[in-house]
Amino acid sequence: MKIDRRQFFKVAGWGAAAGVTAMNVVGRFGSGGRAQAFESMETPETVKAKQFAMVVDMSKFKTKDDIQKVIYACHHTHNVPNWGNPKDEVKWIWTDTYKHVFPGQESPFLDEAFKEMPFLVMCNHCDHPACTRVCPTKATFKRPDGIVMMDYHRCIGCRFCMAACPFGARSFNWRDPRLALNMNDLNMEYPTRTKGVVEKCTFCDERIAQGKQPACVEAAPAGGLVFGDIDDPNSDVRKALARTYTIRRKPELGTGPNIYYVIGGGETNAG
Amino acid sequence: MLDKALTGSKLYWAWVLFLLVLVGIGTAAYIKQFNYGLGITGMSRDVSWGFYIAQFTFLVGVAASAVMLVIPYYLHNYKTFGRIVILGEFLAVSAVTMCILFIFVDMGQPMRIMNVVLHPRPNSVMFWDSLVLSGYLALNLLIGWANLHAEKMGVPHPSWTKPLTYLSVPWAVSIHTVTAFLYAGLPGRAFWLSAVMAARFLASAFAAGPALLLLLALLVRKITRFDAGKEAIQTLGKIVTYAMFVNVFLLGLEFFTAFYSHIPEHMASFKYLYMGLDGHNKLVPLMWTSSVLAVVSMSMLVFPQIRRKEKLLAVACVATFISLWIDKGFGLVIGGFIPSPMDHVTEYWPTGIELLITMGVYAAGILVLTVLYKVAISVKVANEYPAPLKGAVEEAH
Amino acid sequence: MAKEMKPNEIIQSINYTPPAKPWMELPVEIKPGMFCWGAKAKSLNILGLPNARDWNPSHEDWKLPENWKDTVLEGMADRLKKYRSFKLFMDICVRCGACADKCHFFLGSGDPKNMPVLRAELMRSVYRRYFTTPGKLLGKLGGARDLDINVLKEWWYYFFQCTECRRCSVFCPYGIDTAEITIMGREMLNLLGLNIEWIAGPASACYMKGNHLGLEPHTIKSNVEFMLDDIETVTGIKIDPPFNKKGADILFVTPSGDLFADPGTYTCMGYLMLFHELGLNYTWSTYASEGGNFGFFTSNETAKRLNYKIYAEAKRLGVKWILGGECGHMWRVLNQYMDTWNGPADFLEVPRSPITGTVFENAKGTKMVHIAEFTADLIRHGKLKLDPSRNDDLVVTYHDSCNTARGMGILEEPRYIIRNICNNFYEMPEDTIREKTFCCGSGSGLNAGEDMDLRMKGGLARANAVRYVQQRYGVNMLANICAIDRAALTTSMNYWCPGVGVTGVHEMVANALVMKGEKPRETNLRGEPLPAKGGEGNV
Amino acid sequence: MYNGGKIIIGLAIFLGIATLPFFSNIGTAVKRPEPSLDTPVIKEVQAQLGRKDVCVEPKAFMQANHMRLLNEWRDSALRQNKRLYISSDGRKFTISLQNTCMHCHSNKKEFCDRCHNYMAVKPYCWDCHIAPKERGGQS
Amino acid sequence: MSAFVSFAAVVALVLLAILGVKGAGLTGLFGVAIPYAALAIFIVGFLARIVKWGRVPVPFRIPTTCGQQKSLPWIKQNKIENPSGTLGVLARMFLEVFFFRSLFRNLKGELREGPKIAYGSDKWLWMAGLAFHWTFLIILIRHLRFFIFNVPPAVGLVERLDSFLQIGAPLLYITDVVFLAAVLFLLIRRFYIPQVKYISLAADYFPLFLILGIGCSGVLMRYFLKVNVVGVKNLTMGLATFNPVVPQGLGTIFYVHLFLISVLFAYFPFSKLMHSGGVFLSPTRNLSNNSRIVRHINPWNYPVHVHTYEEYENDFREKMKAAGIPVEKE
Repeated sequence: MKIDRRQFFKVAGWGAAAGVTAMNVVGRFGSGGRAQAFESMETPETVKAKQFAMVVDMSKFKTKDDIQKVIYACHHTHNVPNWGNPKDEVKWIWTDTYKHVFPGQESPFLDEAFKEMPFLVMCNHCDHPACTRVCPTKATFKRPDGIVMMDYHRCIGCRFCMAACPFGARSFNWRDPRLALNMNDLNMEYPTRTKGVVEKCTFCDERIAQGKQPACVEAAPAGGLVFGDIDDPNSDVRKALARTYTIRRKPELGTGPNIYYVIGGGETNAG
Repeated sequence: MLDKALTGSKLYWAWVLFLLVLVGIGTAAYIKQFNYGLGITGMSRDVSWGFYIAQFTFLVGVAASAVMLVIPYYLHNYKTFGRIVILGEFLAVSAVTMCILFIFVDMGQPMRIMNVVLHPRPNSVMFWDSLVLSGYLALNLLIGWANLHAEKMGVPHPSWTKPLTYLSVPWAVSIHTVTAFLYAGLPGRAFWLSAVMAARFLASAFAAGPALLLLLALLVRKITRFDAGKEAIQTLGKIVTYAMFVNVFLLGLEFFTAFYSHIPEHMASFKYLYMGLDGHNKLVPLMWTSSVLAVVSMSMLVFPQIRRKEKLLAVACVATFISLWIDKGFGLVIGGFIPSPMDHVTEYWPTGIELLITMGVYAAGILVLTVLYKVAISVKVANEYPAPLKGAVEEAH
Repeated sequence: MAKEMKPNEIIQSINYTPPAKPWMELPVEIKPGMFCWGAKAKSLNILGLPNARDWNPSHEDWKLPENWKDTVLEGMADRLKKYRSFKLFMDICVRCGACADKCHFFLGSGDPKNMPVLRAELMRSVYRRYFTTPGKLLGKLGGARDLDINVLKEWWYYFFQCTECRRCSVFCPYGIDTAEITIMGREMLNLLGLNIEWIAGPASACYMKGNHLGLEPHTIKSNVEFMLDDIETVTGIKIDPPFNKKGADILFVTPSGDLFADPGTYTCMGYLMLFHELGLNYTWSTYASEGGNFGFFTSNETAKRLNYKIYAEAKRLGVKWILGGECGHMWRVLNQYMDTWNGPADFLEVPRSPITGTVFENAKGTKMVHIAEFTADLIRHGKLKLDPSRNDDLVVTYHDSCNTARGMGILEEPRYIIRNICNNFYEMPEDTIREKTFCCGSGSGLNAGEDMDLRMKGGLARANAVRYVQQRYGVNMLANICAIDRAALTTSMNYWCPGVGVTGVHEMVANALVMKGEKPRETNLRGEPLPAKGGEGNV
Repeated sequence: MYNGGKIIIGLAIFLGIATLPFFSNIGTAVKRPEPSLDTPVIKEVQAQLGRKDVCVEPKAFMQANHMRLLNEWRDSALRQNKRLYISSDGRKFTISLQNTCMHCHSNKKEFCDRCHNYMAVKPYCWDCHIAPKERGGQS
Repeated sequence: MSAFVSFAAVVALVLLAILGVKGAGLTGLFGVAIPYAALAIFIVGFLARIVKWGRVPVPFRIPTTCGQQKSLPWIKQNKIENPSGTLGVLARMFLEVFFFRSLFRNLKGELREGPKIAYGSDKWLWMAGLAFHWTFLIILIRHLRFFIFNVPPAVGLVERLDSFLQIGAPLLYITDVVFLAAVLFLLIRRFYIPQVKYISLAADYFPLFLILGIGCSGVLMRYFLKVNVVGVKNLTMGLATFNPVVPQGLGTIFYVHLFLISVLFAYFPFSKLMHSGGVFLSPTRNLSNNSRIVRHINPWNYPVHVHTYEEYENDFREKMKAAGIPVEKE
């Protein structure tokens, strides 16, 4: 039997060395009966990538409903509470106008319709995320596949990540989220959060592990949201990027956002 | 020595009791916040840090200011500060205690606070801040207590405090530098993204801290037999003067950079703070109060004739302190969040519960300060005035 | 007598680190200068104490009875049934060591067996061996040992190196009082005639003649008359104090040391002058002419026998209440033992100051008032005309006697008096005064001449604190309210901090007291010129 | 006894405290909790495997170590993205409290709560994780 | 030497439990019989010891007075350190028992050049003592959850506060850490401080090693080795309801823990640990200093030989007359 107790005895840091030694000596006196190996692996169906990215093409969203569907898909899948007020608000994906999504890039002569047009915004899963850099507990971290992940078990609620994120992508549970959830209409396969932790879009890490696309992508009109590995030249994302001119939010900050926006809707011949 | 804090006049006990009541109220308010969540405060998704973190930031400065006594005394052998260096060290202990408490009450999940130690991320500034703050607390408590203990015993300061004292000098600078880095290293927060942030922090700290210390020294002289000495107080006044001017100078640099360059996001927060933005102007009166007080204090401090009059000096120090408290304990942190990275303006104002908790933390800090000062002053006074101590006879009346 | 150690020799000999050898294996060494002569047959016979014979502690043979071991063990068993303190203190010590450096003998000698805990262990080890099951079973491992002649000698040596000052008891988390253990130890030793002459002699004198010094009635009177002459020289006032006067209101009892030698006699003159000035209807007694009680350092029974005289004399003379002079262990006994032994004093009245009308409620049982309480009350009510400047040549510090501090708690009264009679008063470091005060080093009957090394070692801690204020504030006078202190500290001050005199509080009172009809004073009671009037004091 | 009154009061208090457990249980029916394994899914798996002990690890191990296993699981899934657990008998399970554990143990009240209540343990799992819907509504 | 013997004794006890349970399978003995016996010894022994002390009279009022006595009305009495009434004594005892008032006073005397004896406050023993006793108490209270079926809310509250910091699973108790640290400190100071080392007996080391063993086995059991805790409560509830059961497969570490506790309980009444009861009876602390106000009776007071005035006057009558001192018989 494989003995990999290091995993098991990683308790609390204190006394670890003494503890482990002692346990190796008297290891057989617990009532577990036998030493237990802990072995786990990635699910084979996990979607693999070096850096996940998404292309948002708002022109594919013809109606408000198209957008609402996406937001609902995400928020319902992840039991995101709906507080109905901006103070307690928690949101993973939402819309805002051009001026706010791309501040500083608006021009006074922008088309009125364009001014009012909603853009879907979410976590950018940056190449160099400021949020993970500042998190004092590694509660948020960048996975090898590029997802900026949240560990709700570890988050201490210091909200440094919120101050650091230049995109306002992070939400804090100012109150017990269950008070703002319809407890009869929960996604029973996904947890809620507890009060006092930060949350945000995780590119549906739990769905990726099942070989699925993120919930928003599935709910979006065809081509509205394109998801894939930006490192893979043959991925849908790369194809979409090759097709058209896209911009990112605040690239000048150097965080390397991985959400690309198709502005203007029409396909252009880039280059 | 701790027993010194357990004997005192009726006034002392009334004061301690008063503080305990405030701590009790603050605790009750905190329990309410703990059960409800931080939503009970005025903070929101856009302004995600508020009064607590602002107070923390301000108090780090107060703590760091002890170094303004330590440097002249230990590094330059400036004996005049020998009598009050302990007051500076204990003020630092109290201030850091409050810092830690403010961080604690600001946590969404305070029971996981040990995660910072158990799962440290060394490139997080907050990790370093927790290290330097607790280190600074330990240093000051250790040095202050050990030296005081030696004084009580009537023996020379233990030699091991010497290297620790030297260590405490860069350490003091580091606590405020690291705290400044909490802000100065964030992309997308133009208001904070400034190279002079740490310098500004230190300058304001070295004005506000010594100003408070000066006021405390005057207060201590009034209610106890311990006198810090005229010269020490004057020197402190000078330190406040220089630091205040440097501070305002650095603030001026920020203004220049923002407004001469005319980059919108660099100007936005300043506009919000001093003029209001998109019709939002909750902080404008406060910021102008701060500015006016800064001007008042500087125009008083700059004249040695005024400074030499202790009453006026005290007034100037009060002005300095309040000005900087508003600037750093409010404007600097809140201002950084307004407008939000998506250019929305969400205003912030602390709620009642938030203020009660803040009051509780301040009361706890002042309690720590009271106890430490009581011990220190009792020891010093007993050393200096062994003559007829007030006995039980007088106390009974 | 051994060559006395010089101060620096004592200092150099101090080493607080115990030897490598376990204490049970370290045989006792009876060192000259560290012990007092054995009790003489004569003294023990007068008191009717057992095994009276002349013996020398430094000789191998202590002339003990055959069955000495049984006597001790029976004595121990008896006392374990009589004193809860003894039984409890044998059982509950956890050896935390908090008491170790609280003992002046340990501080001054470094002898580990002078740590209170170890002093008690000397007896506990025997207690365990004979009175507890684990001790019987485990022997040495259980901290138990046989009682043999060496152990007995060790007991004698170390129980007469404890002044029963109770300082250790202040710091003990369970209040274990080594004095109680020493008292029991000395009782058991006394069953074998193992007393010291410096205790047995005075005790027997006190028994027969009424006071430790063996002053006979006429001598007492003539001694007092000498003082009266001196008083007249200084003040021009002639005093005629009453002796054994029936129908007096108050019986005054003070330690006989005050009648005999400087500087106690000055204190005594202070009493005389004060009482005269007040016109007090009081009396001295030649029969109850001793406040102190060396019986207390012998055995409970002896102490009770000596103490008997005070109430008996009060009854005989028909006084209303009793006033007690300045003394240490005298007050421990009067406060904690007298009423239990020889009370109830229902033939007396609750003490009431005839001058101020103050009723001393705190003495309504024993009917005995401390003179510091009495005088403080007078000053409080403005009944004394005082000129503190007459004491301006003195820079005073005050020494709390162990017994009045830790066995009574009379701390503020003398300080209040001192603050009103002199202008230069400095406290010693706070860890050496009040309940933390240090013994003079010669208490509990150890102020003999032959154990000078012991006394000076034991006096180091006290003297060191005096030296601190001497160097810092120029203190030149150590005030106290204890006759033993006045004798012992004089020696100790000369040894450790020359230049510091010793005085009773009431000597200073008398010097400051402006008496009706007195002539302008030129000298103090000691005949030294008074400080120049109106001149700058040496503050 | 001397000062007998006070001593006896003291001893009575001591005796009361020392024997508190014995008295406090008088009149309460104490029974060892038996977590129920009576759910359709467990039944099915038991039938499938032809044995009673079908959890991810043997019963004895789970009784003593389930909290540690869950702790490891959450780190594995969330932090390492390893969401497949290989049990000591080689079976594979998706690492998920809500979707794997509670899929079988859909009777939280008869399973988890019985022992937890007995031991007066209140794990904070359910602050976030949603308990399965059971008879008697939400937990 | 005595430290080594004590350590060896505790190791032997651990081995005994291991051999007894794992080797000989004597779970009934170690799980039921010994604990019951130990508790019985503890209770009976404790009571007997106190009664034994109680039967010894307190002939004299000998409080150690640590403050100003009750005196003239304008002098402020220290009513706690020098009590003259019951209330003061209660306050004094309360401070002593719950906050170790006397130890709080602790000083350290040092001989310095000069010569000068300098006194510094030394609160380490006080702090470690407080930490040790208080955490021990909290741990005991926490353990009530194993002995009471419907765990009282107060016990739950204590437990929740103790495990406030969410560290590990099961949650780490803060008191466990403090307790072990305090015991270690108390043990180490016995080796490190020369005077304390010199006075230490096996009876001092043994309980410390034993308690350390209990703490370590408990910590090992809860955090590292793991046992079926429901089974444990099954056993403990069986004990508490006089309906003993010995569940299978509890894990030897549990029996080690239980056995060491049993030993501690059984050892308690015969050891210095009785200071817990003894402190209440200490005459230097639990008496008021009112012996000048109220007469205290010594139950075994007996008449003694005295030298009466008559005898005295007979000895000195002539001398007294010559000196003009009045006499009874001319």
